[in-house]
Amino acid sequence: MKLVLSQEQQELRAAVRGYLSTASPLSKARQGYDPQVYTRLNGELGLPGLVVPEEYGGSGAGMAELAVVLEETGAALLPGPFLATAFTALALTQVPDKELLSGIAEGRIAATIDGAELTHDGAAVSGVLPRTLSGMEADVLVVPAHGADGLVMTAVELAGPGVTRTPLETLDLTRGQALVTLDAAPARVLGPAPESGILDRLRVALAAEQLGVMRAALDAIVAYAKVRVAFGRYIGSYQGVKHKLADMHCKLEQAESIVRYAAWATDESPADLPEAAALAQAYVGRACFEVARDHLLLHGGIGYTWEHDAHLFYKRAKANEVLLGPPRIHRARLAQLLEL
Amino acid sequence: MKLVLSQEQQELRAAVRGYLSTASPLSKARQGYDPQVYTRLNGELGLPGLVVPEEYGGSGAGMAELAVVLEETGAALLPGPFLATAFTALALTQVPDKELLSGIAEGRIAATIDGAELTHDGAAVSGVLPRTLSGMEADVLVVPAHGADGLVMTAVELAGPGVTRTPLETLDLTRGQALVTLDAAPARVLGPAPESGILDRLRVALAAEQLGVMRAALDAIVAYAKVRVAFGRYIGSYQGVKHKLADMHCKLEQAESIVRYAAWATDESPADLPEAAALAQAYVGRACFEVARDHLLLHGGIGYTWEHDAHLFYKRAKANEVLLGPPRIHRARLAQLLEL
Amino acid sequence: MNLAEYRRAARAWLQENAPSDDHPEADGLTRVKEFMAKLYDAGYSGITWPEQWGGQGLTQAEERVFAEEARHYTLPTNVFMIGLGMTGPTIVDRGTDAQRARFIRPLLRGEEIWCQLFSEPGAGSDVASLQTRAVRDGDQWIVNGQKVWTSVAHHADWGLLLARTDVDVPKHKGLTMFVIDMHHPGVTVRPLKDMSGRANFNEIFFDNVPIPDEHRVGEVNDGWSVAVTTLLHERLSISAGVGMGGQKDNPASLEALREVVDTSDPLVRDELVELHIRSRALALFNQRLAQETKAGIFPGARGSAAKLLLAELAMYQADLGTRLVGPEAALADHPLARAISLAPGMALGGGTNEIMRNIVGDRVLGLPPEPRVDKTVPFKDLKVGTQA
Amino acid sequence: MNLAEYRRAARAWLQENAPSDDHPEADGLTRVKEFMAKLYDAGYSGITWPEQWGGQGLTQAEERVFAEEARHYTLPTNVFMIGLGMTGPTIVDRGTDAQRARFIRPLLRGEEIWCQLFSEPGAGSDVASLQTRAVRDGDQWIVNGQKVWTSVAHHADWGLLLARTDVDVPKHKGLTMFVIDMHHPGVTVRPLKDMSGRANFNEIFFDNVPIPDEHRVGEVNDGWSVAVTTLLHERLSISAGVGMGGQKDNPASLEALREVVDTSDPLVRDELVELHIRSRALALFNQRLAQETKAGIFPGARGSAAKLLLAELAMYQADLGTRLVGPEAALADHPLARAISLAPGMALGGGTNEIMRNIVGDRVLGLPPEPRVDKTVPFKDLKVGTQA
Repeated sequence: MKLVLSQEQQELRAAVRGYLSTASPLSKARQGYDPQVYTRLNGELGLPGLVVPEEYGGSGAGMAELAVVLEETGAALLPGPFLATAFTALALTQVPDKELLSGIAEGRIAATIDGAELTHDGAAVSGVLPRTLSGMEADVLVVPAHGADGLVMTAVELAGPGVTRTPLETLDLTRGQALVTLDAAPARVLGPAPESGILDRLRVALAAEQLGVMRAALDAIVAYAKVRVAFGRYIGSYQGVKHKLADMHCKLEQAESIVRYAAWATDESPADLPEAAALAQAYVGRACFEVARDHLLLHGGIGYTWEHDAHLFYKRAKANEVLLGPPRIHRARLAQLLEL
Repeated sequence: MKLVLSQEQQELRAAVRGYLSTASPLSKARQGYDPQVYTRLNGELGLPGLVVPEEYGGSGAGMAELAVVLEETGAALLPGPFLATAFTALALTQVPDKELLSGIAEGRIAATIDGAELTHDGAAVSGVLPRTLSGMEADVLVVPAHGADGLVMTAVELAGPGVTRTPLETLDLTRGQALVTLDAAPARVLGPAPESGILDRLRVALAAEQLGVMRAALDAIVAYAKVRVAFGRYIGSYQGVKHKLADMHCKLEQAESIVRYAAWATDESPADLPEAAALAQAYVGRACFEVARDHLLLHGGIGYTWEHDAHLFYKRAKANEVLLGPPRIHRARLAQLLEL
Repeated sequence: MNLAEYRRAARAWLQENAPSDDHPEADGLTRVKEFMAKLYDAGYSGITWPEQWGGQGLTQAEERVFAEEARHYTLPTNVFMIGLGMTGPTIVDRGTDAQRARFIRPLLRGEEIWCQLFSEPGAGSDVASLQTRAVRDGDQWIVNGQKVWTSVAHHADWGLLLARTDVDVPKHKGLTMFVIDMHHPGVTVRPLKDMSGRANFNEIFFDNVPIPDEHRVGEVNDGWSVAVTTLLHERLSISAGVGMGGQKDNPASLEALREVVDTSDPLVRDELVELHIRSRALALFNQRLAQETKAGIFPGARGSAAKLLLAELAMYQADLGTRLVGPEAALADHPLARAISLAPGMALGGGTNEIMRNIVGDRVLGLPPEPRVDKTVPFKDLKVGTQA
Repeated sequence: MNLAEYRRAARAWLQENAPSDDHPEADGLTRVKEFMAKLYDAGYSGITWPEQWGGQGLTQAEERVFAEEARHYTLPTNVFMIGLGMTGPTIVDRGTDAQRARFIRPLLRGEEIWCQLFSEPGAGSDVASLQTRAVRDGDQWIVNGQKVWTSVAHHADWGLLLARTDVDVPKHKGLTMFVIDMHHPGVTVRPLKDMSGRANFNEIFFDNVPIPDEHRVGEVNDGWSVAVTTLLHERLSISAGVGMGGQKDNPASLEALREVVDTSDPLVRDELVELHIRSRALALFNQRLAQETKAGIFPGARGSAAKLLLAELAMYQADLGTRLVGPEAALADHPLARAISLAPGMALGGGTNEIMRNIVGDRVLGLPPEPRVDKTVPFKDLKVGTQA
């Protein structure tokens, strides 16, 4: 089991962090998706192709590397379809037809994935997807559909015929969703839907982003506690604040350990993946919201203002916590896996 | 709804508190049951007869008054069969044959009650009671038994034939239990076992004792925080301690409110009793242990020693929390009553 | 008139005169000012205030009776609450007779709206570290600085302003209280959006705003003791309000959640049981405090425990609700998305949870105070606000 | 010998020599002292300690290899742990050559047992406020006072004693470190029962006990810096131990609880899931710290986070177990009754949870320190211990 970053992984982290700090500072995050940032993310850093196998033009890296990147995009609250595209790339590695992966690796295609099951008539799919992540920004949607051959994974061009998209205003101001209605939208069949493995990978990837969000939130309030004064003392010198920050740090240490473990399991120990993935969502999703919540509250009144960034973290943390379903499903899955 | 104490109830409290502070100080509590204290509790204060109707020689008071008394016996960690006798008196008010109540009111009889259902052959009962509260100290046991007439409440002389008692060492050093084996022990039938009402009353009575335990524990650590110095300051001046004590106070305020409400419901609003009783055990039982736990931890090393009283509160709180069953049963009952 | 008669009269008046629509403020201030005038003329504004200055001179008993009757209505008095609950009582307690004569009656009758100008960006929990300056200039004072978190400032005619008048003494000793004219052109009111996107507060900027010395409240450099009076009234009106508001409009209440979540799941049921337990525990505590108050036992700092618990409950409820409902709750127009955006407000308005815990620890439990470095240093040498 | 060879040799030695029974201490000290001598003679005691003073002079790599192999056994070395983990390294780091020559080899070979004498009834978290006095008397010092929380003192031959030698300077500046002869008649060792009823600790009373000046460790009044060395070694040996102990003997572990509770109840299952989540989270954190240490990244104060979490987990587990099991768990001989009686010990030994949070806040997060009143006042004017 490998829980510490390699030299290469640390360099990857530094590169992504460096890029995002100039290309997508927090002050830009609240303005929403900037396709230019996304293009350069593809061009300079080749990030969307990170987990795409080399034969399809990607870097052939593993979840361990993707986790490092998602931690940074999470910390930056990067707007746009990066997580959705990473989700889709992870799913595509699990289906026979991998052609789309090349487009993702080249940075040509932003993609998204949705778990709602549609109907498929051989050439086109129909159905309603009430909340598709980054549905307005993505070019391609990967979605399971029922047809003559059972449940298959299909790919739909979102700019194509038969597709209606309505942007949804979301709690998370930095990343949107869309209502997508498919009415006989042409769809390519990518192969039979795998019985398992896709959702577990999304759980791990999301946990990595959550780790980044909580780390950035904790960093922000720690920094503030060192400069904000009340009653003649820095607020970080009060045990009321200090002890809460220490507890938040404890959550962060454990969350990072779990994310590294889950990424390792994805790459190296598939038998451990289901437990690790459920654990990652059950622990990290909750810890991320709790840290984001307390980071906001400890800012005092200024943290309650629209102008301050605290609520962006708080809202992303809450939106992420419920993104893959009500959190109890991860706990129920653990109960099942532990054969309790 | 009445949530504040009347003048008379405050005077009752002061009388009991005054008596116990001299007759049963904490330094005596760890030495166990002192029948003399119990006798004077009967004689001077007439406490065991508090809820016994006046026609049977008692004071005919209600749960509101009994709660005031139990809070004080709880705060003093009074050893012996007082709670068991109060439990039994409450049960006896709900059965047709109330003769035993006179004995309790006169202070002649210490009694206990057990919920395990025995078998009854018309004149005697048989069965094993694995953990009877104050089973060594009580004179009479009230217990339900199955016989020809269905489930009836019976009374057994514990010093009589057919009864074997084995003292059990318990976590709670200040109040014991006994293994009681009944082998055709002569039993008087008190009438059919009521379908409901007894257990709810015991829940409320226990919550009152728990309120007293938590109040005394909080008082003890607050007093210590005002005299103990670390790093040149009273430990109560550190927010790490102060804020925890404030949270404990919040629990105490809510626990007291719930106990007053549950006592009022018992006396005045029987329709509310089941919910109030389940609420009382679900909230106060947990809050009492949490406060006792934190009071022990905040004492630092000295709280971990045998000589210090902290562990007596901690252990009583834990023993009480599970006395009427694993705490989840109170939550399950609430779910049922709320028709969730 | 005995209390029963008083109650009957109040009930009848309310039946006839209380607005039937929920949000009469929507029409602007005209209608609410008209209502306030009617309320005053009927004798129901300033019930316990001194007759001499325009009040009714009655007791808390009458006030409570009227409040109990009024609870069945939503009276459009929000915009007057700062004046009625805080600044007005301060003028009554600490103002000059001339100030009382000038300000109280128009305030009670809703003719003039008040705001309170204490908090600053660098002085939140620690109000006494404020930096807005008032400098004496003959018969008047010149004010420069910035205030924040000011409710109803955009409607206000007058503001109760706490400003620094001496930087060479410790922070509590160089403050003075004033009444400032909010219509002066040097006063700029800018709406301040909270994290939910609503503009419920304002920032106020003062650029050389003159205040005549006769609008000074209390002695020069004795403003902190006046502010303590105001904050005491604030705490009273908050704790009077705590627990009064029903849960019926709260999308995260047990009543609301049980309608939208899957109660066939035992784990969901148990979460709702926990919500019931916590809600009941606080509601009963609030009722006990109210009964004690009725019985003449003043809750004092114990009200801060209730406020702390309310803030924690609000956050817990909204958090629980979103977790139970799942992905839907993250859409902006879902009631629980709004609830989770508003939930921190309860903790941050009227004192943070940490301040509440300090109050409970110090004043209820009598614990020793934190050592203070800020009570003796001259203000100009003191660290304040945000700095490295 | 390369590491693989070292490992093979260690494994073979352990197979042959490690005691097969679990509690060889039951026979008293003879057998464990014999074992320790064998261990030393085989070269496995003091692996990284300097050869000059009786150690093996090898690296942490060999030490880790031996520890990994030894983990499969329960070696009867508990009684030597204070010496090996704390007092011995202090003598090596800060003692005179004469002290090293006199004390180290017998310590490593198990011939002499050591205890540590820092804490006092009035000086727990705040060790430096201790009151035990050592007064100079020619070539020796005379010690009077009381220590507490001392493990293995009833077996100890020597104690590392921190005592006050100057009350006219601030508390950290008037302390001196000594080695004291535990067999002197002026030393009284009294067993101290913990709340579970076990006598795991001792109180020690000193009545005019002389110490020759050559048994002073470090300079006069520089004892605090020596104590910091000892405490650093203590923290290292605690964090090395954290997470190493398996959960197999813990009656409140998931593995144990799942056998005795009703897992057909979904609420019980969910409680066990929570226990799994918390246990795994901490276990993985400990494994990550261990991997970092192997990679040369020293965990430092982050180990205090692991210690805090372990204390909280121990309490949470025992509490949960008793709640799930119910009334039976309140019988004294139930394993969970013992677990709940021992659970607070983890939080109170080696620094309270509050102290751990301070360390994490100050040293990991770099937060500003609490203002200190005790660093400048002469000790004789300082509030210490318990007083009104």
